[in-house]
Amino acid sequence: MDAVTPLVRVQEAGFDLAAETARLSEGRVDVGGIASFVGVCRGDDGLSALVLEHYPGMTERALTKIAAEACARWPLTGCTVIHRVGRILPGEGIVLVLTASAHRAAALESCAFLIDWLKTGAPFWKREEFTGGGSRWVEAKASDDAASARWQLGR
Amino acid sequence: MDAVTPLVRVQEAGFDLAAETARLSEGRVDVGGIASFVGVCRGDDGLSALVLEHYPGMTERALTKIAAEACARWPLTGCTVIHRVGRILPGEGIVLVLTASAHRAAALESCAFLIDWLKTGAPFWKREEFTGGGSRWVEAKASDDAASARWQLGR
Amino acid sequence: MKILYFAWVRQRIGLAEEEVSPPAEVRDVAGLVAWLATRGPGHATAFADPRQVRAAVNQDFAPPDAPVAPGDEVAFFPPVTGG
Amino acid sequence: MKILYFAWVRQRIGLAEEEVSPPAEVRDVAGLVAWLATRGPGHATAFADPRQVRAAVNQDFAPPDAPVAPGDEVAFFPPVTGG
Repeated sequence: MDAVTPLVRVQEAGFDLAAETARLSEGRVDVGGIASFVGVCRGDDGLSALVLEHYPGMTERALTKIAAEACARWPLTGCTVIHRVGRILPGEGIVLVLTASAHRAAALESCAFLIDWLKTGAPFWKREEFTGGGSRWVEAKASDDAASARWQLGR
Repeated sequence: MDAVTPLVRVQEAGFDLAAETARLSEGRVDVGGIASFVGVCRGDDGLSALVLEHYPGMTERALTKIAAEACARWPLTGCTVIHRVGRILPGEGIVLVLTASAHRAAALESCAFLIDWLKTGAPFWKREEFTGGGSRWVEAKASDDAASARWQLGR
Repeated sequence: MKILYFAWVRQRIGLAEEEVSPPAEVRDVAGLVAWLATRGPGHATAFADPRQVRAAVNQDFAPPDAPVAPGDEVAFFPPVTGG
Repeated sequence: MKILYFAWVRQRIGLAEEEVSPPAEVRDVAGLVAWLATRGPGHATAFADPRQVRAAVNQDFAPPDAPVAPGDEVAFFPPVTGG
């Protein structure tokens, strides 16, 4: 199998699930399954928008590294990670992970691996804005933060 | 949470991943993630087409039952299963599973559950046609068949 | 009793479905298989190795000892290969 | 040394980045935090509870004892919440 070069993008614009999926299967006959996960901005509790900040440079590097690791761990024929930054409205997609493989298990497992990692290892920060005005930074979930607690700067 | 009615279809036509994904999130603000799996027709080893046969009536019943079970096991906001029958060309989608939930783990796990079940519990049969002429019925994989061996009619 | 055949079971028998009236001693799926296998060379070939065949009674997967009765819809087919 | 701040660390300090020249005794991330916290009330607030802050040195996550040197790019931010 040829080495796979993952497609990694951090962008303000929305993404096109159908186009990104087609990119992983068009013109080739070795793809048996494509798994995807789209993280969507919820709008409950009066949320009017999410504003996502990232660390230009480090974020792209971190995403590229983890996508390459997924390609090394599973026999993927393609891998796409697109994470939006900036202002995102309820119902809009925040993040897209796509993995393609000859075999369904490889696609499904690597997709779950990537989205789990994105929650704990990628330098993104979410701020919630509310319809009544005001905003607050989203706090890391205890479960997610446990994975990064070893990096905390004080005891 | 309102009871979810899964969308189940068995059809000859192709499916539209983007439209089906939009259907699960449009007009609602409680969807946090949408997982999908698209099974794609491979074209290796000289395969020119897959021809899929099903058991009209039983197949739809079986799909509806398993989709309802997924909705009962996980807190889904939506669930779509579309399986094609008839003649399918390499690169075309065979099956689409989509699951939406407020939480990513529910969407990812239920999507994997449904596609695994489709391989072993849904009355579909694949015949491979080859570029050189000729065709053969696909045999169940040993791993998949183990799940159905209890139904075999002789010892 | 309505009998349906799918995939290579259908091809070997040469029929997609047939109406049959098995004798009264045919009471379960295994008995029905043994009786159907006597109806012709195609039937005999299709059921030559019953381990390769699966059944459904009234659209539910059914083991060899599942009862069958007049009015039932019984289907025979290979292990499924969808998804 | 180039220092970057993100999310509420940036907001509390009131800067997205700054160039600093810490004294020679600042040799690791923890030492840099202690020194930066003295630069003003915003800095003091941002670093009041260092357990809530994470760091990266030259774009890799870094623990408190990670060395820092002139020319490094060091970033401070809350635990990440992407995906």
